Amino acid sequence: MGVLLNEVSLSYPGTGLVIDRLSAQIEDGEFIAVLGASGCGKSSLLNLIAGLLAPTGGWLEVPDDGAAFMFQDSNLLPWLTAGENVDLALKLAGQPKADRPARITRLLELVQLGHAAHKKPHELSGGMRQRVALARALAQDRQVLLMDEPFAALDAITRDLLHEQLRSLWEQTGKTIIFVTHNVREAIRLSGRILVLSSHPGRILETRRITEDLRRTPALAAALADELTAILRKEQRKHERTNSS
Amino acid sequence: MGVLLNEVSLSYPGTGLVIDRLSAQIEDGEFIAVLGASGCGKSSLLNLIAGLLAPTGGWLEVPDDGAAFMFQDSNLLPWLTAGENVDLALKLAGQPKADRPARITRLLELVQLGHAAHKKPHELSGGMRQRVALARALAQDRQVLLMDEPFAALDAITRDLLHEQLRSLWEQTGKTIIFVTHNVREAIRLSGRILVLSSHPGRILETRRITEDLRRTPALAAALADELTAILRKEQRKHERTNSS
Amino acid sequence: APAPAGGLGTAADQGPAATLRLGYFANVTHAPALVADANGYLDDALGADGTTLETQIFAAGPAAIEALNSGAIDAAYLGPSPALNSYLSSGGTSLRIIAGAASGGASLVTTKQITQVSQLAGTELATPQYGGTQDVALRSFLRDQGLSDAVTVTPSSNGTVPQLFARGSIDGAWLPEPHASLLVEKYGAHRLVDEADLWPGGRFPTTVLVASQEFIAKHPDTVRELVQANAQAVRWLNAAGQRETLDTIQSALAALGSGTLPDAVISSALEQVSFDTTPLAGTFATLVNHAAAVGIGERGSLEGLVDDSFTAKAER
Amino acid sequence: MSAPTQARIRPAVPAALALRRRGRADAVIAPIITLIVLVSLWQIAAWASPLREDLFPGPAAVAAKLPELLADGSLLSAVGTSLFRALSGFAIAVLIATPAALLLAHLPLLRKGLGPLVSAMQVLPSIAWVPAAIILFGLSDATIYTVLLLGAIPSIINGLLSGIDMIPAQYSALSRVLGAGKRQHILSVQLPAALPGYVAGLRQGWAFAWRSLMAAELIAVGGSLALGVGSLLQRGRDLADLPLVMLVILVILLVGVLIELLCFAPLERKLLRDRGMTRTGENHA
Amino acid sequence: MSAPTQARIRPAVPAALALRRRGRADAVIAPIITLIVLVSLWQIAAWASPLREDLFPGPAAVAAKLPELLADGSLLSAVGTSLFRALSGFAIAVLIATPAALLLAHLPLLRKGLGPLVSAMQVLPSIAWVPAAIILFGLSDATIYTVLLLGAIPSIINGLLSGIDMIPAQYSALSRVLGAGKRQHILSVQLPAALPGYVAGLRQGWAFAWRSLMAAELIAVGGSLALGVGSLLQRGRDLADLPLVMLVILVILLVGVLIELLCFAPLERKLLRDRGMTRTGENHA
Ligand SMILES: Nc1ncnc2c1ncn2[C@@H]1O[C@H](COP(=O)(O)OP(=O)(O)OP(=O)(O)O)[C@@H](O)[C@H]1O
Ligand SMILES: Nc1ncnc2c1ncn2[C@@H]1O[C@H](COP(=O)(O)OP(=O)(O)OP(=O)(O)O)[C@@H](O)[C@H]1O
Ligand SMILES: [Mg+2]
Ligand SMILES: [Mg+2]
Repeated sequence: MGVLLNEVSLSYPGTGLVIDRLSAQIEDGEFIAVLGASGCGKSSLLNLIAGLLAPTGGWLEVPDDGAAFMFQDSNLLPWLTAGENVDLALKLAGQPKADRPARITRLLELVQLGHAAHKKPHELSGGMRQRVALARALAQDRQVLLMDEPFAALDAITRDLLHEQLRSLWEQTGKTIIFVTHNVREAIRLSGRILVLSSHPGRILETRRITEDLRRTPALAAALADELTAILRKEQRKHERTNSS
Repeated sequence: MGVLLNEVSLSYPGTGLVIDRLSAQIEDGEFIAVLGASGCGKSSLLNLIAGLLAPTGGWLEVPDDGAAFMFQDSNLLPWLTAGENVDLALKLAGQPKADRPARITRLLELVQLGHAAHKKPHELSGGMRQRVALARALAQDRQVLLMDEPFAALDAITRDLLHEQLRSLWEQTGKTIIFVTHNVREAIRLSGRILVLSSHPGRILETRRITEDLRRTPALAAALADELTAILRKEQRKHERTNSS
Repeated sequence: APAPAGGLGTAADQGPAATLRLGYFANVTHAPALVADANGYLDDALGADGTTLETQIFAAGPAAIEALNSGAIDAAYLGPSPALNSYLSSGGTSLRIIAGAASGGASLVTTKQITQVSQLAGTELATPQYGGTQDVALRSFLRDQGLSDAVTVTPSSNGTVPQLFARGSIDGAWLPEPHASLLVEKYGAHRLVDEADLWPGGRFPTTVLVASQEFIAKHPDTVRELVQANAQAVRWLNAAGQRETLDTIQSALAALGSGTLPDAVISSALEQVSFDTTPLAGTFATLVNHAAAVGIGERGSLEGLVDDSFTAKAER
Repeated sequence: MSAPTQARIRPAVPAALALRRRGRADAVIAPIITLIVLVSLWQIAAWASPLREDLFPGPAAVAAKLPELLADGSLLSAVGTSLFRALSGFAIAVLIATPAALLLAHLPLLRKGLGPLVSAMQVLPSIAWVPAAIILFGLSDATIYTVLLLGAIPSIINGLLSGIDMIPAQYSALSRVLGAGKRQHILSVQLPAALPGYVAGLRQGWAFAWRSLMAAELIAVGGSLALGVGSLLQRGRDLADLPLVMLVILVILLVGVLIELLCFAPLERKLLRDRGMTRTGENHA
Repeated sequence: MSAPTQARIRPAVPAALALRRRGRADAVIAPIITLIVLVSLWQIAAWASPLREDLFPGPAAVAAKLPELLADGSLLSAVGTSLFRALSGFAIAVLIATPAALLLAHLPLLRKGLGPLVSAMQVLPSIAWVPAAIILFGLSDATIYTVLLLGAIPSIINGLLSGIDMIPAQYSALSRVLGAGKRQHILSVQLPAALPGYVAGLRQGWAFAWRSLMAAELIAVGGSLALGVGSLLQRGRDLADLPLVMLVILVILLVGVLIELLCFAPLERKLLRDRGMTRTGENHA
């Protein structure tokens, strides 16, 4: 029930390779973070795994009931309220009608939006929209959960809160979670493994396992964060040189 | 040429007060960061200063040629390429036609997107769109520059790069910059003063000046970051209590 | 001649007009117009004064009246009904009838099963147009026969009637030529009533020549030449042989792009119609009374409707 | 360049409130003022015009016609007949066109094959259908409805199709991710997302329906068929009765204005509000 | 529930490429196949039908009519005349309706006052204008153009208005922030943003223009007015010449299909592509 990528390549019409022969095995129940420079192909990778894009080379194996996906932009339906947006996911996941109102309330409270269920997306702030999208992704209740920078628009406090919620949800349900982030600390704090992508084309540059030990030891975590940042910076430099030459 | 807010209040139809009698004086050439919980009214505040919303109470004084504004969502026009989006801002700012191509290239290179000038917004990644929006905001060349979480979708490396660019631009031009961020470190690193907003309703909870000394001393900066985070956390807690009671 | 009765500002005689704009239908009942145009009578008569001719082809009376009212045309061949309507509703200021053209040529054609007028009870009969000449004729005929309430009258366009008849939706229709003949020749109808039998002397107007009062006042000479050409065409029609008439009319229709009816229909139609320059002024009051009696249009003075001064001169 | 000065921004609330109140009143008063202005212009034109009164009747002459038509009930019954036909026909057209448009949207080959034909059918004048309809149905309501439906359906199909074409791609991605079946995708995402464009199409479809009805009523009259507004209009032309023609035109305009003000405008307003937009010329909220 | 299994996703490229190639071919082949199917159905219906041949002519009878009409040039010249009138009239209508719609969009009071009237005018059948147009302009091309313009303009105005209404509010905010003047806002933001809705409105406007033209061409033929397709249609009806009627219908449909395939479809495709969308039934890029 994991995800298997085998030499997967992707290009858009008129672009060069965006992802180049990327292989990876993601086990069932793993919590994976994906790091990489802006525009390196992280969202494209999630789109491949969600089945929204087909690879232009290689193949991948995903659970055939698909994956829950929290998009980079919140992608709420503007004619539905926050609650109704979550409800739609529950309905399409086949939840019985009677259970739904209670679940909607629970999910919105989880993302600190219990009071905003009746608001339309255009009446919400950017961070509130992102949290509704998070609630909707959780409502889908699939084994695989893909998240594209789920906390980018949130303040540190709310983010901390949601980190905890997500960790405990993962521990309780054993979901396979693949999430894209720009925040190295966030990656270390949450995930069990970090994939670092290179850009132009996107390949796996580095894979790091995060042990519980490392997570608990601030010094080790900080060192890893510095190391990963250095890797990313080196990659970006290399790229700048290639570009300007 | 600064911005003066005098007991400014704001409410949307059907909401309570979003901003409550907020007063502040922002000097010409200041670099101000605004921190606050998600949904506390930061974007609304910038909209007030940009003149896109009228206050429901109090008054404010802004330069009457308006302010450059980088929106929280990138808000690019989908039928224009990245370059054309920047060009539109230049054109409407009255730049002569002959100078524009060179300036577009310069601005896009500034945000590391020299190669993407011909791409349409739907062909760009989330972070790339945000950077085009940044280039467009800089193209406006107004004395006051408002930025709503300008780096939220960017990876650490790109963000660092753009931090430097923004600082040196500010030093060279002496613009008044007001920017909203969720990243306390970013606020300390860039700004000369930090405003912390409370939520429901939004008021100024705390104002901190950042000296060059403090910025240069990691220990001091870290201590301030912790302090500000604590303030934000306390505010959020208080709020949770009020909510659940 | 009656004095011009006003209208769009009365003007004195301004001599021959530079152009005469004449409207008519591409139809057998307008044969005098077709012949006068095709045989060059109009060009000859008008050409003497340097007047040029412009013709305009209409499909229906109301459109021709609208054109006449707007000054888009100066004179037109028309059924008497639209002419009367226009004269009455304008309070006697719009037009005058300056000559007759055709008479006869309207019949009630029905399915073969209906052989007597009494069998009409419970049937549905069509006419070409609500309030048109044949519509009034049928309604007042039914009224005279006491069948008003027993028969449904269905105004439909000339083109629709054959379709309705062929699919059995209607049992007959009161139609002008060549449409009556078309139903007889191609759709198996038969002539139950010839309208001529209902009129004293068997004569009733089918087509008249009208001109706007303003034009008559300004260019009496041109009007006279028009009436002369009309008379010449009528004489030719009455003198020519059957074959010759048929060929002339078919080729004139074809030149107007309308020559799609078979010879049999056209010649049968020609037998029904006669051509005459007298406008049969005596029948107009009866027509108005018929119409008013069946609740269509209004009564009013017909004083000054017919201006026969030109016919008189033309005959001379 | 002169140094820019400061501008002071003050509350817009009292003004906005006033505006909003005035906005509501405007929605009623503006059309009435328009009406008064237009009628006055018409009366002045009628006085000033050199045309005979029967060719260019003024408002008074037309108004004088009204009691007569009201007295024998022919006007009201004609309006009732036409309105009933138009509304029921339009409803049927919507019921046929909506699934047809969805079918075209979901079957690429069908859309390639029939799409251009649908657009071409929109261009075909209604009277072109009349001979065929009469041969099939004679002088019955079926003929009238056939002509009306053939006029309205292609337009509604095209309206819905362009509404669907303009749906952002991300909504389809969302509905795939949420695991929506085709039916669920259509009902929960595609139709609501296409709704604003669809309503614009419906408005045009209504116009086509009504005009086609008028065309049908010109030709199919009498017999067992009830008299409609179209027949009344044609009667006015046949009898060279311009006051009657004008009266019928005014009645049609009135019906059009009422349908717009009572159906389409509120519907559109609601849809746009739901999505955080406003019709231009209306105050937010 | 049974345990979900894994699905293997393989490249869609070769298939997609094939699809794309097939897509291009389809755009030509699909309408042709449709045509063949429809003509065959028509022929079968004609054989099977109990109606007389002149009431329900088959394709052969209609085709037999063609040489005659082509020989005397009347068909081609009628199509040419009508097409010229329709295209030039439509162009004028666009030039008038576009600024009118912008005016209505920017003057709230005007929109409140005239908006419903514009919608009502759309509903008014074209022949209602004929008497008035004839009185004003006589039997001239001006009359025909008047009727055509009055038919097309309201529809284009409504199309552009709904396009403008659907513009996301954030674009207006952007253009204010960029300091755009009213003219710049309209040209650089409002018109391009409203374009997809506008083109949908133009398609309907074109349909209205063509239909109104047909109605106008019924009034008179010959003389100073060149013969148009509408007159030809009327002639066919008057003489109960159904093959002619059918032929004219086919010609109108052909013109409609060509205008759609050569103008509106490519225009719409380009607009949607520019914005990262596709018409349903077309392959991405
Ligand atoms: N158009 C609107 N109508 C009604 N309420 C609104 C509207 N816009 C914003 N709000 C409300 O105002 C409050 C403040 O919103 P704002 O967008 O200013 O927050 P923010 O501080 O920018 O949050 P974030 O960090 O999440 O972007 C929120 O509670 C939001 O629900
Ligand atoms: N529809 C498309 N058409 C063409 N190019 C595209 C398209 N979508 C993405 N790209 C290109 O593919 C590359 C990767 O994009 P992607 O969105 O996967 O980046 P990302 O890693 O998610 O970046 P970010 O962190 O900024 O969101 C970019 O260079 C982008 O320009
Ligand atoms: Mg991305
Ligand atoms: Mg915000």
